[in-house]
Amino acid sequence: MINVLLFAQLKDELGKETVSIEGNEMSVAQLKAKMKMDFQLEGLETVMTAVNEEFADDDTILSDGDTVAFIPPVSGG
Amino acid sequence: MINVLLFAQLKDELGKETVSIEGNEMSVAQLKAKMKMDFQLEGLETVMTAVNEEFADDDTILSDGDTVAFIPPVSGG
Amino acid sequence: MKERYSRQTLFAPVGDGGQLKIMKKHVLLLGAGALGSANAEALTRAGVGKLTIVDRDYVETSNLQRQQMYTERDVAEKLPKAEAAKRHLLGINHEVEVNAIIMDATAQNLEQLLGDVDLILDATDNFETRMIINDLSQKLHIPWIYGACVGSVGMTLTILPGQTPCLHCLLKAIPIQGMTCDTGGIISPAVTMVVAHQTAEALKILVEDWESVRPALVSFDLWRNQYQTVKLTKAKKKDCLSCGEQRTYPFLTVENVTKTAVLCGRDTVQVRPPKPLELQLEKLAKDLDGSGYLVKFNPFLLSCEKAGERIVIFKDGRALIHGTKDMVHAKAAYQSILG
Amino acid sequence: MKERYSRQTLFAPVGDGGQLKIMKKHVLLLGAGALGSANAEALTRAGVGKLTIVDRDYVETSNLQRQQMYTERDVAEKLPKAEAAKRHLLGINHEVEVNAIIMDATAQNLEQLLGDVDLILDATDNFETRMIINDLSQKLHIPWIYGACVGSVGMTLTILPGQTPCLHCLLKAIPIQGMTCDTGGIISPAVTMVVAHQTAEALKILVEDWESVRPALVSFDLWRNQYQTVKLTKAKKKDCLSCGEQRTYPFLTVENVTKTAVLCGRDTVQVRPPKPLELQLEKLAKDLDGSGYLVKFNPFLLSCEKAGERIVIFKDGRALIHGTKDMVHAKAAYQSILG
Repeated sequence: MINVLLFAQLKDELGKETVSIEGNEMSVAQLKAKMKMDFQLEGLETVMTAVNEEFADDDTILSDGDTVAFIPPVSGG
Repeated sequence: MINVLLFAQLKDELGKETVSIEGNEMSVAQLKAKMKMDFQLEGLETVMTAVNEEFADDDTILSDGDTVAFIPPVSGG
Repeated sequence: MKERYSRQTLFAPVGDGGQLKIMKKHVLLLGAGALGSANAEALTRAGVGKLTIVDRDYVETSNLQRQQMYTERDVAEKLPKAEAAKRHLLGINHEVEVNAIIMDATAQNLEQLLGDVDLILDATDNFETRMIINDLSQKLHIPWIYGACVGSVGMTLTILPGQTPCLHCLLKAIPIQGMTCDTGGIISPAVTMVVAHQTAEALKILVEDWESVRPALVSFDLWRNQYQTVKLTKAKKKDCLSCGEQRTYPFLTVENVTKTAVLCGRDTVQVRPPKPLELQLEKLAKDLDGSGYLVKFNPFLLSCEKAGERIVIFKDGRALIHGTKDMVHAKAAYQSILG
Repeated sequence: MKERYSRQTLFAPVGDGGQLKIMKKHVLLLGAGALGSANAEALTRAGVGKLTIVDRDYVETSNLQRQQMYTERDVAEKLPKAEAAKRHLLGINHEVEVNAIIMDATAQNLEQLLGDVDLILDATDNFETRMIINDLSQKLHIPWIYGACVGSVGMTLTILPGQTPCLHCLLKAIPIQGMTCDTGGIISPAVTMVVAHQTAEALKILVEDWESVRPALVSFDLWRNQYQTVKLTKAKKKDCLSCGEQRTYPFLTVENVTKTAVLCGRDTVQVRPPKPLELQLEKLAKDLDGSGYLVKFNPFLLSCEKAGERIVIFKDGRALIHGTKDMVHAKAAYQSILG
């Protein structure tokens, strides 16, 4: 199971902060596609991704037990 | 093993942020006494204690794998 | 809704309805130092209906490094902080009713101010006053937000009477000999970070979004890059004397108060803690020495001197503040060393 | 060391030596809005040697809810923010040399200001300008501190050229259609929290305590009680065009800049993004509608109106800002909607 953590407005879109996804050996890009499909989450193309609190690319491969956080970049000031 | 996390000035007193302590079935009070003895840490009597990010008393019993954080209360303002 | 608050009402959890609530609420802010001045500015900009500021101190040069709003002119005029804050706030938002009260807060005089108060914001610098706030909060059923900082470190907690644990549940006794800003120093971001949390929690309470109130103690160190939240699910004590079933509000009684008295015929004030302490004079000497005090000590007492002011502290916590007859100043000097 | 900075020098990682360093450093602050005004106040109180503030905007009523220092009088006088900030800062600490520059920052005019600058503080409100800062930071070897906030959310990161990854390593392209303060609103604690982190990082850099600089991106949400740090151990890209081996500093070239032009004979400015976008007009319409704009759209374009100003945005990102001939204002209006 992959533990997915949703930040900021993504948390509201999903209605909760965390969700568990079946998906050993999935890439971050595949996980994003799945999250978009399953939960109609918008804007995942531009979010920053952390895997186990370490910055990760779209092609990072996920393993069972990983925690993935999706963090929308912020531009205001 | 108990994973001990030292906050603020305690981190400087110990010279590092974390330390692992042998001590299954130890109480928080016993852990404090051991930390005082082994590392000459001062002021542990009045620190706040968190076990696995949950507030804990001196008589809380620790289990293998627990993370204990010692947080000195702050009074300035 | 007004143009002034347009960016705040755009934020959905506030909205127009939340803004109307904020504009009807009364907040009592205890302290107008570092935490106090910044909290006062934030709430005034947010448009709180009424803000009562209580402080015993006046603006000094060494405050300017971290205390928002205050200027060199306030220092030159030796303005009381509550009054200086009020003047600046009026220029920022004339719609907010600001009530500046220059006094040394005690259980008795504070209780009289709390009649229609919706929230108490803690910006004090000592646990004795916080324990008074904590007892009054429970007695009068008013939420309060603990905030404190020293060095690069800070801590904050929201206390909702009847719901969350109270500060007395977490601290069996008042911690003594903690670092204070006068012994450990302070950098402004530690202040700002506490205020960010306090203001966010205050807004949640003012708009009555109770579900969003943070159910945890926050502790951070901005220099050492630490941030920790501690959940308090099991921290509420049934036998707590402040919020438990057999509550006595111990900190509202006269016995639990630091006493001050001008020594007859001398330019000296004696300060006595509520209960005798057991100070570690050697450790205290080390801290004070590192803070620019001239320190001497023996097993029975410690004498320290800075900027012409001499303080003698006995092992049981009793102290003599020399060179003053002002009891409020003496108590403040005492608490600036012992927290 | 001076009484003014006594609590800051008492903090051991600063000390007298650190304070002397702070007092010799030059910080360039880009932006004097919410993040900018608070950063300016913090650094001025801390006693930085020289502070250059660059901003293109003036003080408006809707700023007062979250932008420190500014008063109702600044609004009445329609003071440019950089100038208003400078006036307040002078009253706070006359020892700091404050340099107020009223201009729309571009790669070209910014580079000219960076000669003796030790640190760039980001207080802008759009990624285009941040990418320019990022490239200049790499080219001239000057550290910078990214900071941004919207709603109750914020983010910050310290970038040390030659050492940490840069912003371009983390963002392959400039994110579009993010929330801005004009569409998502903002509460002041989100600002304050970012500033707390930025000021702490700035002080570490100014006292040259490089080991304490935070090696992680910080992201938080004060309303939803979230705080996350993301380590960047593996984020530095060898082929990054801004900090990699074959660097070209792409954001310093004219092609990568938003273009503005006054339409001949009309009270309208055309704004064109560096590269054609693919906007989701329906989503944008929803965001703007929730933000008090009067919105109409079809598959090709969106028209929105607020406070008498009408903006038409085409699907490829090109926009017409009606009712103005001011190119700087038009670009600001554009970026306030699209980030």
